[in-house]
Amino acid sequence: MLMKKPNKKQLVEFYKMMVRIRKVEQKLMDVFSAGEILGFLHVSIGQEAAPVGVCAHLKDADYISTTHRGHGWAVAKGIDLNPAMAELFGKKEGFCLGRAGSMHLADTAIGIMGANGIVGGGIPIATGAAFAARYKKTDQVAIATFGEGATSEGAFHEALNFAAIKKLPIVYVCENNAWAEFSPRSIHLPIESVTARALAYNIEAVSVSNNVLEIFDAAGEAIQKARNGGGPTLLEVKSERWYGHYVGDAQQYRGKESVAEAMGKDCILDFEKELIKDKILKKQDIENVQSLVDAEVEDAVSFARECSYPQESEMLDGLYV
Amino acid sequence: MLMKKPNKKQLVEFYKMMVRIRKVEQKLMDVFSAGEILGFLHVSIGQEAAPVGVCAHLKDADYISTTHRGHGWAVAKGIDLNPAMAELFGKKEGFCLGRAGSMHLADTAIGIMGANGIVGGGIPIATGAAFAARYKKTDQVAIATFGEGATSEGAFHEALNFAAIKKLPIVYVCENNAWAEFSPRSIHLPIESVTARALAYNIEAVSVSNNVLEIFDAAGEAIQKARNGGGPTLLEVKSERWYGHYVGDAQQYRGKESVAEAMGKDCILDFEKELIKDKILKKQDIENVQSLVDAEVEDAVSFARECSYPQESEMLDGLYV
Amino acid sequence: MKESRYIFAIKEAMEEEMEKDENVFLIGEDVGLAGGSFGASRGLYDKFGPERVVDTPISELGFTSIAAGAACCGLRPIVEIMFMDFVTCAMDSIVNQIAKMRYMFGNQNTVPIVIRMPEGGGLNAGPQHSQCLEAWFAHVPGLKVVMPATPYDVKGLLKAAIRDDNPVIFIENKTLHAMKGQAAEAEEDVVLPLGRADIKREGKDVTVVTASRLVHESLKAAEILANEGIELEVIDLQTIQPWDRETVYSSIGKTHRLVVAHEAVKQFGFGAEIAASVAEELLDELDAPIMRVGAPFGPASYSLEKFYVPGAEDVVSAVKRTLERSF
Amino acid sequence: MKESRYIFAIKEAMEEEMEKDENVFLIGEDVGLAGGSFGASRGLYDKFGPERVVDTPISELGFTSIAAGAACCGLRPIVEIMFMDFVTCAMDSIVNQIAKMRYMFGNQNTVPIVIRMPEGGGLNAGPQHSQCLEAWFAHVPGLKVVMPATPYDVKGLLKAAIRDDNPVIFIENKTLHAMKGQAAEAEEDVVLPLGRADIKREGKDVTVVTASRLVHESLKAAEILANEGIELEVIDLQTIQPWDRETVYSSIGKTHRLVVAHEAVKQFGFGAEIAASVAEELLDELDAPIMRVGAPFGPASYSLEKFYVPGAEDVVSAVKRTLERSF
Ligand SMILES: Cc1ncc(C[n+]2csc(CCOP(=O)(O)OP(=O)(O)O)c2C)c(N)n1
Ligand SMILES: Cc1ncc(C[n+]2csc(CCOP(=O)(O)OP(=O)(O)O)c2C)c(N)n1
Ligand SMILES: [Mg+2]
Ligand SMILES: [Mg+2]
Repeated sequence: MLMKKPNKKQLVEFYKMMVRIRKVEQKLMDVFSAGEILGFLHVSIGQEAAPVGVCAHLKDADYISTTHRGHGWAVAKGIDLNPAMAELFGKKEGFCLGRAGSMHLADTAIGIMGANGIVGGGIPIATGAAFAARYKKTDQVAIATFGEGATSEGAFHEALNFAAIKKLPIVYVCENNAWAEFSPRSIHLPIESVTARALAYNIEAVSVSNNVLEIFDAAGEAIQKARNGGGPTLLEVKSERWYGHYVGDAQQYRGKESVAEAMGKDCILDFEKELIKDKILKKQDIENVQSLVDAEVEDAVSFARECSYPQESEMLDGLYV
Repeated sequence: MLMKKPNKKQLVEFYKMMVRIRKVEQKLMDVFSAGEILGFLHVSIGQEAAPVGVCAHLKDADYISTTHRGHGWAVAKGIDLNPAMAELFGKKEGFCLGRAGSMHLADTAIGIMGANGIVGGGIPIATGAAFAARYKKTDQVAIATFGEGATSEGAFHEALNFAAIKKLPIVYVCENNAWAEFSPRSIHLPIESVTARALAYNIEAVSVSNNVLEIFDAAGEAIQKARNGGGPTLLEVKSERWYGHYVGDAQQYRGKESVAEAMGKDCILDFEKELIKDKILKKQDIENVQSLVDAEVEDAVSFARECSYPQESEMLDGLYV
Repeated sequence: MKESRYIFAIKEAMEEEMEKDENVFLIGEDVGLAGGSFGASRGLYDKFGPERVVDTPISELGFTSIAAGAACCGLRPIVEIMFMDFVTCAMDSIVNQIAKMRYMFGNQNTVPIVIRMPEGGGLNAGPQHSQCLEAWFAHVPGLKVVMPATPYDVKGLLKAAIRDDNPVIFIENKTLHAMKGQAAEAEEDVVLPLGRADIKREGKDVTVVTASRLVHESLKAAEILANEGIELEVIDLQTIQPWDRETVYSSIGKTHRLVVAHEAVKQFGFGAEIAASVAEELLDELDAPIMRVGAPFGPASYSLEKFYVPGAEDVVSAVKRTLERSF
Repeated sequence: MKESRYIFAIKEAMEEEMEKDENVFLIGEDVGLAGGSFGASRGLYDKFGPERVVDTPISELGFTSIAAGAACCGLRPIVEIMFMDFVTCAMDSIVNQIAKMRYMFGNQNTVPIVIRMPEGGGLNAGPQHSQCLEAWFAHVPGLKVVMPATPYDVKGLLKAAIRDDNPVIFIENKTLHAMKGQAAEAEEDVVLPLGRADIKREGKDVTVVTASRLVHESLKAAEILANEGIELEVIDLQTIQPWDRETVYSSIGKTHRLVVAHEAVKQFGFGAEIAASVAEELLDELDAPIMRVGAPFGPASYSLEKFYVPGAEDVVSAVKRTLERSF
């Protein structure tokens, strides 16, 4: 099945989206370090290509489940930055009333089912969304995102097995960033590529590099197959984790070279170069995108700062319907 | 690696062991139906080849974890029939003080770690035994036995992944008898053979038919590899479940032809024919084996009947050390 | 009223709700083709087909979370966990996901899911097939926990649970499955409220708070004690989270004596919460120590089950202790 | 006595026991190379190597049962579950296997395993990273449950847990990890008994039974109330299964007033068992209702944690209620 190549407008949109993710997270690192936000903050800097390449094929009605490292996916799925930022600040105007913060960010109105603090926890949940889509005979698809570390959890196994047997409309997107917390890939995987896991379920698998267009193509095929009743696919994206597991983790367990090597691979810069080479963007356009996104992010942070914290009296509101 | 072929004495021993398993379970069906034993009783009639072919390579010090359908494995590993039968009768002289019955039969002195009532539950436990063997630098191996239904549990996945990464001395023996309770294989497996599951962990897998010599060969290689530090193997045995999931299950969910087909494949009769053809056994020898085993089983049942039930006052004895 | 078996009442409740609402579906091991390990869904597969009566691989964690995901997307799953003991495999799904999905996402969605499971002894099936673990779930905010005692109740409560927009842990008892009793006529559509206790027998001397199988044992105890002139008030909680304080407290206001009885191990069981609440909020009403009835602190065993599970005689002796030791 | 941090005392206990007994090993996620997510095993990997400080894939169920299997074969594993919340993934292993392996196999083997896990709030980490679930384990026969409050205690109790031949659930508290306090000298080899409570402060007016972080909050409450002339007796249970009835009951015999305090959600928490036992066995000694302190009945949330976790002021107000409402 041949996918349509993205047009110029789309390419620019991809670029802008990747920059948006990057800048949101850079800003988050700042405000976290300044103590304005609390809890755990896991950034996905270096991994922006995957959410953008995948979500470009999704409609609002499609579902995604994300992880602790899920900002990029929420942004790419189209989350409104202001209430999203308010949530990250723990404010009541946030999507989740300030209860979720970074680790559980959700906007179910546009199919963002919720980030999960349990490794692997979201994989069967997205599978359930795919089940619901099939049950209701819609053309919705679901995307489960997770890291390579998560593929060792029983939840991964049980979900993929079920999806394969039922041929559910879902794409499992594994962002293989070579690290799970403080442990290298070799602790988790006895295989070269996560795609080998798919053989256990007789589902198709494909591995792509951290290139947004490659991801876009592979995801496009998988999503189209899912929509057409062709069942699940496992899509591995080999990406890079630039920073620590969470903000504040100095990566002492990881050699300096490994960090430098990861940072040497910048999916945004690579794409920028391609776009310039192909004359799709000019230096000036790039500056425009950057300042536009900077402004968006600043706006969101200002919005979030002006919001208020939930009151103690609201703590249990709506716990039961 | 070329395995030694079994000699004549061994062949006769295999036959006798298979008959022993069969007769023990036939007797159990009788006494269960007569109400002499209670709870759940899952027989493995039709599947006698696997435990015999595998356990022929094991020493007392080697470990096995078994399932709800585990009598055959306990017998093949060398369990003393009298206290085993007492246990099945729930008597205090049983290996487990009558607390275990069929579903949890154990004799840890000869490495029978205990049958498990949780599907998949024993797989990581046997993996832990293999870990211990490696830790202590012994040449022990561990065998985890389970059905094809169990391969859908997260416990299976997590255990095999760990064993593969650590190259533990273990053989995973899946008795694929086409049924898990009342559900056919297709409910559980999106793959033709359970061996495909092994690809997810980069471990070797081999599938054999319900023939004791084939099983003996394949198990021999896998066990030798494990003892030599070569890591785990997944061994699938395609066997047949003649009777219901438990005694009392009339298999109404299963077509009569399917039952007849299964019963048409008798791993004991097939082996008997081979032995006769190869002039290893004569008709008379066979009759001798049968009556010898009959006597053993009768003895065990008489022993069990004479034993006594535990007292209420002993109920919590030894709960804590 | 007609007579029905408890297990059949479960089937009827599911069937009627599935007829009424096409978003209701059943999922679990052997629930479809085979009609359920205990026969709860017999006939439903033929009637509603494999899309709505969904057989799964043996994967409690997976299919419970799959159902949860479906519940977030507009469906109303009924999950069957074959034995309550196996819910240990699905705890992450229930506790970290299902119980919290509504709250932690700021009330964006509801999670209308019912998770059915039979608990308790009765089959001599040993330590991994006889547990009563309801206290765990009652300790987890976001869940409701229901434990019906009769065919009539199980149908009305299951229908209510299916219509409830909150996640409900719905606990059956294996020995009750075969029990016959009065049941609502099909056309009646009886839906019983969650969170409300039912006074199964009125009495003035001692209040017995209980649920599930122990309701029947307590009623037997009441018969026995009635011969001695002691009148028990037997309160069937029906729902243990949230539990009906009002009914319990007003009964204690009358009897001034309390026994709490359940099949689960006594220590740290749901009886502890009832007793502790009374000791906190109603201590001055008590004329005697609060006695609890539960299984002894050990695993069930294959051959000692009959000594292990608590019965009417345990309730009788607890009641007598509240009468002896009054102060 | 020297000063030490709680987290360092944990490390010392593991290190000393690993030195003493080569069968002791540590297994869990990031415990090796990285020295543990909270730093509990810092340095142990370098000292004992990857065979005895075992990094695992993210697979709580798998590695807990693997450790259990090893425990049945002569080893003495210490399992680290990174956050107590993740133990939901390993419940089958702990409840159906580890707790029952000795009993159901007729005492053939022992299962000497320690499962360490940090619980509670303090990191604003939200609903899936802040839970206190000890009551679940205390309800499961076959397990011991330990919850140390100080650097001194955590070392002595962990050493005891490692030497104990029963499975022990060993619950740390995240806010205590960084706490400094008196600690035993290394050469002392202090081993504290499991199942014994420790009176952290003597007093005659009200008994406060507590454990883990709430010990410190209760001691703060005692300071505050001392200014008002109220003397609290603060009992640190240390082990909640089995718990030290004798110490608790004899204190109540003196004070006649009881408050039970823990960080877990109040309802169905371990406080319920203590309160219920007293209401059953010692009711006549009470001069006031038994008050319980615990978190409100809801999940923890990201931005309301400070209102959620109970503290000294909650203990103070519970104590005051026992003094007001006496009868
Ligand atoms: C069940 C569970 N176990 C452990 C953790 C702790 N933990 C959080 S993130 C993480 C590593 C995840 O690695 P991976 O899946 O590769 O995702 P990445 O962080 O690389 O995006 C771990 C172990 C958790 N949150 N949940
Ligand atoms: C965790 C768990 N889930 C479900 C069951 C109920 N159960 C017992 S045996 C069985 C089928 C097992 O099938 P398979 O693994 O193929 O083994 P077989 O019975 O065919 O030997 C099921 C579902 C269980 N005992 N434990
Ligand atoms: Mg990763
Ligand atoms: Mg099978």
